[in-house]
Amino acid sequence: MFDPNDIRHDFPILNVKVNGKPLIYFDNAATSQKPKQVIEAIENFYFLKNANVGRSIHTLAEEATELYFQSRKKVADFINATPEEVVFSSGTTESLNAIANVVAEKFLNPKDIVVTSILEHHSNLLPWVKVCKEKSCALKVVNANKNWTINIEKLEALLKEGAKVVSLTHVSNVLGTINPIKEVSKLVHSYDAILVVDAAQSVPHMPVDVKDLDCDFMAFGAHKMLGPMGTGVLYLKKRYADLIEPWNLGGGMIKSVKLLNEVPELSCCKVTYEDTPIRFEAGTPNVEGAVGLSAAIDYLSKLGMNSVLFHERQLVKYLLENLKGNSFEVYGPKDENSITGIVSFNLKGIHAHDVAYLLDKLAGIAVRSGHHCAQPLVNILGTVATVRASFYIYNTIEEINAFIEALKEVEKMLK
Amino acid sequence: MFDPNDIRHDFPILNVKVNGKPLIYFDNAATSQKPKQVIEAIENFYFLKNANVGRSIHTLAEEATELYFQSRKKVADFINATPEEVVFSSGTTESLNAIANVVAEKFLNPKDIVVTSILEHHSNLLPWVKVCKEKSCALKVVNANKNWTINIEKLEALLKEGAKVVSLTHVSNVLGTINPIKEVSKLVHSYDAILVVDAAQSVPHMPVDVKDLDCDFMAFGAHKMLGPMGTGVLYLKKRYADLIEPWNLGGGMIKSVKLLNEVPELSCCKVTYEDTPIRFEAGTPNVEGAVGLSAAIDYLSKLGMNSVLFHERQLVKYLLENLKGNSFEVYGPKDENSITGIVSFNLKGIHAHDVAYLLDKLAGIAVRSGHHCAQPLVNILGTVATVRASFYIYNTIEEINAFIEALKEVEKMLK
Amino acid sequence: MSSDHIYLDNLLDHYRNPRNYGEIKNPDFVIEDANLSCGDEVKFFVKFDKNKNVIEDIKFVSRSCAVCKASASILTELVKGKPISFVNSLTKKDVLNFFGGRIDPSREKCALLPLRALQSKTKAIEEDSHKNQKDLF
Amino acid sequence: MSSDHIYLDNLLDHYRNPRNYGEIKNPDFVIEDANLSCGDEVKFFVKFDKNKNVIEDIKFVSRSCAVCKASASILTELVKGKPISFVNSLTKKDVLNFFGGRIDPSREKCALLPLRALQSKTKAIEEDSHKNQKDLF
Ligand SMILES: Cc1ncc(COP(=O)(O)O)c(C=O)c1O
Ligand SMILES: Cc1ncc(COP(=O)(O)O)c(C=O)c1O
Repeated sequence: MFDPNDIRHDFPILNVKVNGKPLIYFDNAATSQKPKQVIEAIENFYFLKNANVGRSIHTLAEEATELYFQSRKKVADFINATPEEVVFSSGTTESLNAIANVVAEKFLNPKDIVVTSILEHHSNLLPWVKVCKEKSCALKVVNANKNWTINIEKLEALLKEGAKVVSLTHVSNVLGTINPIKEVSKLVHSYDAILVVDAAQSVPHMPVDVKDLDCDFMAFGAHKMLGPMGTGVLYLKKRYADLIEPWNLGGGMIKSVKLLNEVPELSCCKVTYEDTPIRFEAGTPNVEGAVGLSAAIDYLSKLGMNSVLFHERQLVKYLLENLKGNSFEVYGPKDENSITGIVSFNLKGIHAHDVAYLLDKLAGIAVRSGHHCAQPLVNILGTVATVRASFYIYNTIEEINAFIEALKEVEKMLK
Repeated sequence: MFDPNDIRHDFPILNVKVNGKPLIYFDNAATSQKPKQVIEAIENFYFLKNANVGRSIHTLAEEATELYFQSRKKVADFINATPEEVVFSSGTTESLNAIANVVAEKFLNPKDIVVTSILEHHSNLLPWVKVCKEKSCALKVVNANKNWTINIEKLEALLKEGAKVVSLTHVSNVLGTINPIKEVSKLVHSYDAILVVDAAQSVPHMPVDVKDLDCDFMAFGAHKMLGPMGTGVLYLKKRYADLIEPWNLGGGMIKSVKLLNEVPELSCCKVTYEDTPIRFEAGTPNVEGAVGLSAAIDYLSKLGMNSVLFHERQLVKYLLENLKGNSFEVYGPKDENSITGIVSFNLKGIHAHDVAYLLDKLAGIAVRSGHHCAQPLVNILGTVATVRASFYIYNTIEEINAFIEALKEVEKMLK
Repeated sequence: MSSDHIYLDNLLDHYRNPRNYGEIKNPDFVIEDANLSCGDEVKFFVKFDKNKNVIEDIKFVSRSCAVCKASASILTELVKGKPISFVNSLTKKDVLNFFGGRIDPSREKCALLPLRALQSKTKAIEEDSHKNQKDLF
Repeated sequence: MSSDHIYLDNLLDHYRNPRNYGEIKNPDFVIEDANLSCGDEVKFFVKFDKNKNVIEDIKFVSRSCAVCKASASILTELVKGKPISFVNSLTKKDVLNFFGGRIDPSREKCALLPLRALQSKTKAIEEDSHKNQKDLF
């Protein structure tokens, strides 16, 4: 285990004063803060090795290419994949859109059933709405069970009906609940369906092993796990990597383009693609982002992902104990061991926006209020908005004490 | 005018030694180097204001949102657009793929003609190959005229035939030649067709004014203009912004998502999008990238884009004078005033890769060799690979002198 | 406590004791609007004197944050008994003045929702009446 | 001049004076291959003794960089008169040894093209002969 106080100095933003108070950052599910090590890695890349990767034959380009490859290897090792299975993208949302598009193109026919759940972030709901509409498929949204994870019986019923694709979040970004992906993947595969996992909220907070989970596609992003914005990962099982056509086309991902005649017509070109994963990364890749993500993984690996999860759960446990009063409505399970570091609640009778606003103004505390891009779920919780406190490695019990004090002050003001 | 020696200290990488020699970086058309100011802007963002933009109600989020908005405004001003017309993307290639997809979806029908040119980078060719195949349209590749810009007569002939969309590079990344976009846009619009411009090689090197050019869509990226990797721009004329459906879906770009029934079927959701340009930016945007691009624009604006172009042309002029010997085959126009800072050539009888390799090993000079992701053009030039030297603001006449000496050495070795 | 925020005493008073809160039986019109993205909802009930073009009575209910509720409350006080033209002359700036002249960008939407809702109706009425006048000539 | 590069004298010699350069009339087979992305092309002409499974004669032409050409030249010297099994036993490492044991990653493709091309045929031959042998039993 680690002591958050030993690592806080790596995060310069924690010294910032917000409205006269030291920043307390509890909005980690939206985006995490960055340690010096990550920014230094980016700076070192730009000031020592910056070049476009791939084709250029000069020292900088070879160094940049090597760095980019090492970063891919680091990401692959982190989730127990192979480098060919790791495609860099601009973020979770882009990964999920790409997955929905290619899965639909390759595997969906009219009337097919696609399954997702009420627990999804809009980024794992709307792309499926779009492709199901385009392909005339039926999108079914499975409810949660009483523990706020996916209702397995309902899922199985849909698989029995012939569902072809299941796309599911690993961890709910509103409630922190953890779907039993391993169990789900066994079930989904026993019906020969495809499993897509939105790991935006799991990979940053707990050990994730794609071989063990046995999912077919997975998406996550760097910016919620100490890494830079604008970088994400699309994991695809080797078997699918070989089946699927590139979704973006352009420089870097092709071996050869030849025009077939001088004023060519339809399918004018003979195009040969590079091997996977390069074929899925059209255009100049974001080497900076890959290098930054790699440094972030180094940082997290040193702490250990089990310790990261343990630390977050200690904070959640402490907070839940303090939210037991009559004033609070806490959503989701009240047991820290079934969630990651996310707690959604409301001060009864007070709008979440007012709480978030005043926490910031009175105490420099950053939380998120609203539907957290998971409006269907928040509506099912019976509200339009919750206050969400989400923790990460640098948060402390002392910060939670300040948070609880500030909540009392807010309540006094607005009741 | 500026003296490059006054700004070189802003670029720490220029102090790096490559194979024992001070780096001479002539691979700017692939990617540019970054000044300290850009990295500092990124660092300041992460260490003082990092948060997710948009919905969160806390001070950091408001500051990040404000920074993001200011960056959009800065980009818009730089190309004389309005902020609603500026969509951030992950790069030129992503912008061009998105444009091809939405233009095809909205405006193309089977048998329609799409026009592009032999001068294109693969990133402005292959996306059109793909959508034309999907939509059963005909893609016509117009040749260049003797000045290596688009052959206007052939273009007009295709417009007369009813071509619906013309997608054209502003500046050739192999030859540096500048297409007369203003003239082209008048012509294209007189036939009620749509004009898409690939400005990846123009915006970094010369003044670009979208109102004056009057193009309908435009794409460019940050990393070739002092900015970070992983950030690009998709300009779309207001009129089209209102017509076009979002191509990526997810968090941040919607106002509301409501499920219509409990186990919903096809088109299960009522979705309301945000206004443009937010609706076109699904997921957490790359605020870092926008902030970095903004700092890059500040840097370039201080120099003045006319001065940037003037400086590059002085270098080109000097180089061309020195490539006049019998040993060289220089491609494209020999007049610096019709190109930007790009020169493609070969040492006769020697493969471009050998030249690039030895320039680097013997003299620490980084150039690009190959087809530069514009294989059809390079083939038409009568070769499989060229050596490309491409300049930017920090390059000097002294560096070109060293380059010419090194070329002589390479020739001696390999002849 | 820092006072660099918008929950001034005036606002808190209107939030805790909203004026004109509730429904009107047989209103001349009802206006509903919402900020979809944050879930603020406001509903106005209006008694309208067609001849004088005056808002005779107005009440509201809301399911919203304090800023939106207070803004609606202050607005009802301001427009009751006033002609449509006055309602339509109100601007963003007038609303911001309820909150001491400025408001955090993230809360602007909440504050402006009531005025936007009300004017969506009153501007339509004013336009219609202009049209009708034109029709006379 | 730094000597930390692959253009050693040996390589330069093979580049300037490639051995076995040219065509063979009536070859038993011709092998063509290319690195599409860099435009290197190599073409082998082979006289093949079926009974002995030996490469009797081999020549090549190339349109390629120095690394690829030298690699092909060295390769032809190495395999001429040798049995197929020897050709197939050659590895990436053997090729790198032509260049002093290591090569920059960006040039690896160029160096390996000739061996890859040649083995694409010789491995097929060896497999076929194994199959035929199996068929005998
Ligand atoms: C003319 C042109 N278009 C498009 C691109 C693609 O840009 P990127 O690789 O940054 O997506 C480039 C550069 O690589 C280019 O030179
Ligand atoms: C569960 C989940 N999925 C997807 C996303 C989308 O990630 P991004 O906005 O980084 O694309 C998020 C975070 O916003 C999330 O929490």
